[in-house]
Amino acid sequence: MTKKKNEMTIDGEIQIKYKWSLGKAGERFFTELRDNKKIMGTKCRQCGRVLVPPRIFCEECFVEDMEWVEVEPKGTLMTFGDSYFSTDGKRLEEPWMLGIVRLNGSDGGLIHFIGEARPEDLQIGMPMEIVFKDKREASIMDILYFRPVKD
Amino acid sequence: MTKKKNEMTIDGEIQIKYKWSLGKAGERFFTELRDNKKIMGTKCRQCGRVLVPPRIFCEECFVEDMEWVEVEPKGTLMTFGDSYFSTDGKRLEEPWMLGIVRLNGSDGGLIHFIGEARPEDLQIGMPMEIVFKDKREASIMDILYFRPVKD
Amino acid sequence: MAKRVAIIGVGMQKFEFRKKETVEEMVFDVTRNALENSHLSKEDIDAVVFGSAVDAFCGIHNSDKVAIDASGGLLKPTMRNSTSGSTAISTPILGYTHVASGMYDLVMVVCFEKMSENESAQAVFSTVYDEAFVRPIGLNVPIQCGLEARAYINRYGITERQMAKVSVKNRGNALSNPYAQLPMKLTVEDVMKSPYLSWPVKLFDTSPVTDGARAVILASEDVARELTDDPVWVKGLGRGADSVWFMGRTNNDLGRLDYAYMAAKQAYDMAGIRDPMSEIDYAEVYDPFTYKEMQHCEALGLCPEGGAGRMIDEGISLKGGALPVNASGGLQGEGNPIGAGMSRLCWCYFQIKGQAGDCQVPKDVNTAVANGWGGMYQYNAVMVIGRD
Amino acid sequence: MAKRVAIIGVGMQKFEFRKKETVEEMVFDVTRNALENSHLSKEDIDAVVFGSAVDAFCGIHNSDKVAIDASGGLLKPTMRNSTSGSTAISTPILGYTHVASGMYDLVMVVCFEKMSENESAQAVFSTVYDEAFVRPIGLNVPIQCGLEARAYINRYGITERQMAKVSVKNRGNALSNPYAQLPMKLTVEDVMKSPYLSWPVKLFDTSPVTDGARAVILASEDVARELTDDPVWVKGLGRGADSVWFMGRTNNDLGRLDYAYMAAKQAYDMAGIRDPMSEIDYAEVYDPFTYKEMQHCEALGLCPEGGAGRMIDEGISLKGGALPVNASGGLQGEGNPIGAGMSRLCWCYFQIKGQAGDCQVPKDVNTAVANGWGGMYQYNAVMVIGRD
Ligand SMILES: [Zn+2]
Ligand SMILES: [Zn+2]
Repeated sequence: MTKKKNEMTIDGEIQIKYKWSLGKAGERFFTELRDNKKIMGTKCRQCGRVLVPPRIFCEECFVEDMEWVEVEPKGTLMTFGDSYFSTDGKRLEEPWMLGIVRLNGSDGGLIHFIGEARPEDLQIGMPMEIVFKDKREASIMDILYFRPVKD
Repeated sequence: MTKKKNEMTIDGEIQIKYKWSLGKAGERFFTELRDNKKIMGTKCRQCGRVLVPPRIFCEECFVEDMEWVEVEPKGTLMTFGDSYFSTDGKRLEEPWMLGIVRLNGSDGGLIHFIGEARPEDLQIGMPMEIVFKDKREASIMDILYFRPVKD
Repeated sequence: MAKRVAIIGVGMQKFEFRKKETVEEMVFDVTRNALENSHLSKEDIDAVVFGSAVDAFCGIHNSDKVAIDASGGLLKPTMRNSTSGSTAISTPILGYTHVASGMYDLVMVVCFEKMSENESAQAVFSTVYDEAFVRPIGLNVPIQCGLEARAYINRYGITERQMAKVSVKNRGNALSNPYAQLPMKLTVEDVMKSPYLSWPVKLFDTSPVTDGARAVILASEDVARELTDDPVWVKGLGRGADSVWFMGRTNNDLGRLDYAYMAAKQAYDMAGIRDPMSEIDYAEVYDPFTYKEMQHCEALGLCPEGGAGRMIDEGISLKGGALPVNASGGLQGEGNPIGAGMSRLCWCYFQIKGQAGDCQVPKDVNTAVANGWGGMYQYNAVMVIGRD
Repeated sequence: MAKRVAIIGVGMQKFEFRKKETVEEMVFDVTRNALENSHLSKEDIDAVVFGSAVDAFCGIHNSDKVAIDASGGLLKPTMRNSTSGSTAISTPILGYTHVASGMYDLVMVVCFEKMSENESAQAVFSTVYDEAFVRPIGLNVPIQCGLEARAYINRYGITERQMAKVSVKNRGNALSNPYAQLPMKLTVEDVMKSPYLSWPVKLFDTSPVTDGARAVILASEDVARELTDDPVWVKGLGRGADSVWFMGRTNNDLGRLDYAYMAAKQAYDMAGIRDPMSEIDYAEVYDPFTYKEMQHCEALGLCPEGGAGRMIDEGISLKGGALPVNASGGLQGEGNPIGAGMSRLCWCYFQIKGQAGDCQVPKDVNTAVANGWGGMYQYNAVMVIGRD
């Protein structure tokens, strides 16, 4: 959009660098992801729910009585989105896709890219699986993307 | 300060560029500063107070019944501060000084650098004057600094 | 039982893409307007509450501090609320608690957002995402809404044409709103042909980037009765907050806004409303995207759950319909300065008072509802106002 | 007349420079602690209010949204307040308005700040300055305080040694506080020899960068009486906001905090306190810098205006003095996680209840006062609590 003429402005920027703590639960999750290609959740010993992303407490029972459990790198596509614009606003030739996948063996899920598929190949409720990156660095980007499970 | 060992972090930054509007009052103030080396205030036609920095309304009378008036580039030192650290944390040889000066002919003032003086030359209540920059660009930096008025 | 609180005036200004005024100047504009409309002076105001959703938009963090002088709050008690987009209605709720507490008789509620000072709204929005699980994948607002919209229309069988009709209605309604940024005479085909941002959300399903402010003056029951013979009461209010971990919520479905149903239930229970479809005369519903108006109409009980498509198909929410929604144009037609979405409440007030000008609906309005939505598909705030 | 509101429990955790926990984990820690101390479960909580001063510290904007699950606020009404440093006390005031409005019987107040996620506190602070008149000159926190401290000590004849004694007192008091970040046994000479940040403010006149959270549970009168035989009531509260244009204020003197005197007067009027020096038994005073404790003692009427130097010289504010101030260590000794400075209120509660452990003062405490300060020399919020 164009700016009105004759408006005087001060140009500047805000720039702040961060080192965000992963926290107690995040450290374990991302370490297992990096070292063992495992998706870990925390299971509440009181209600049995398995949280992904993991937390050190159960928000329903409000206790810190959790054990770590491995969940499947597979699950159900809850919803997905596509866009022909990159996050920085560039027009894309191929659609950029994100999906939310509920992981088997858990009551939670993750959001990530979808790969090896076109939007028309996807539908809510279909099985998906995680493709891991070969070189992993303890980040959510250690997951390459979700893809439809191949029969 | 040192970071604890073994803490895992995500490194990132927030970076946002801005074009801040000077606003109705600011446009006039900074234009006069740039073009005419004048410090302008707005005078409330109801209570007679002269606001610097100027505003389009009087916050006491709560009306937009203001006229522009020129105020003196001189005034009284209300307080001052010195620091041997730059804003980005570097140790300085010479002290960096800021002062708040109440400008003559106004009920307001400005904050800016103090130059041509050492901390020991300064005291609250002394007369100060503005030194303008030669090349001005409609910014508060069109003022070089305040200095003590030379007799 | 809580004390009664009335709205006795509102302050308006035009919503625009890039206002030349500073935040302080914008706030003065609406505060003065609200005082004039209420025949009050700033000395009458006991306390001020501010609402602004995201300081990174205007790049002045703790932006409440620049608004004090201009709000009539100088050397008075002030507070600043921020609950993302739901700030639009949670801020008048904050004002309500100030008055209902018995401490203040007249409270100025000022909401403002200067969204266009920054060079990239996306850079601003990225500051709100969880840094470990979400931010790295580069989630942005269009695809964030695409994810939700797809879940919603998949669950309830809503169509893109039904969404488009909401856009046509709201932008068309805005033609009668002198404060509107984006009034447009559109057809359903125009909307359907507009480019996809993220399926099913198209350009004309969205709301613009907006600068603007709104003010609302709240009064205690005694003072309201002194000031007016026709007070508009706050009758009900509610709020709900869901988990930031939207990928692992208990209800397993982004398409169903549990937190919004909850907020509506609180508000209706407080107002003694059992059947909103018959008891609510008018609604201003938070509509940053067409499907959000539809979801919120359902959550507010203005139509059956999943029935928002039929509601627009049957013309119920049109200006001349049985239950008009966003006759002001809503966020899509009037503009979407997040926190200043309190405009939704202002228009409910105007409709009840018969002061909505060309936006006035052709029916009696005694009871109206407004809501706000925000966060990671997270917050809803609801307020019901009306005559006795 | 407002309904009565009681504090029925608080939640604590250790303040530290760089906590390993996320904001969510920090908030869970203090919420659970508050529930345990109050013998309540999260189901008992009707609403939650959050306070956090500056989102840019933790780099998660609208940080309230990550704290919901951990606060017991999931699918409940929540709100988020932010009035710079005065958030520390304006947030429990927000909680008070929630309860006093009659809408909620039990409200969880959670304040948190994770200040050390960023790599430069100065970069964060620069986001709060006016962009046209102030930000370009590179104002920073040390010199900002130097400007104010010089005006203050010039006006009232305060000395650097008197300031130093406040540092010795507070860091020394923190030795008894298990939650403290910076307990130190110092001498006045140690403080005087510490490097100047900006005359007259030296390193040991300041408070550290801190991560931490606090929780306070507020209850309506009826519920409080069910829960405890010894309720601690909110007796008075006040707030004042001055102009952001600190260089042009009406009172012409940064050294005199009109807005703080005003906030104190409101709180004392409400509490029926006419002579705070004799009626206040204990105070926790906002002390990010030594001279701020002194200014606030004066504004709160704990000593005559200009008398804070004599107050510390005469030992009145020492732990064993006639009117002890910050026996917890204050922000200087306990740590200064801006909004979580609500700890000041927590320690007033502990002193009244006789639960302050090694920090307990050797006198009866029935009435105590706490305050918070923030913005561009701008905000003060005051709360008086006590027994009947
Ligand atoms: Zn559980
Ligand atoms: Zn005037």
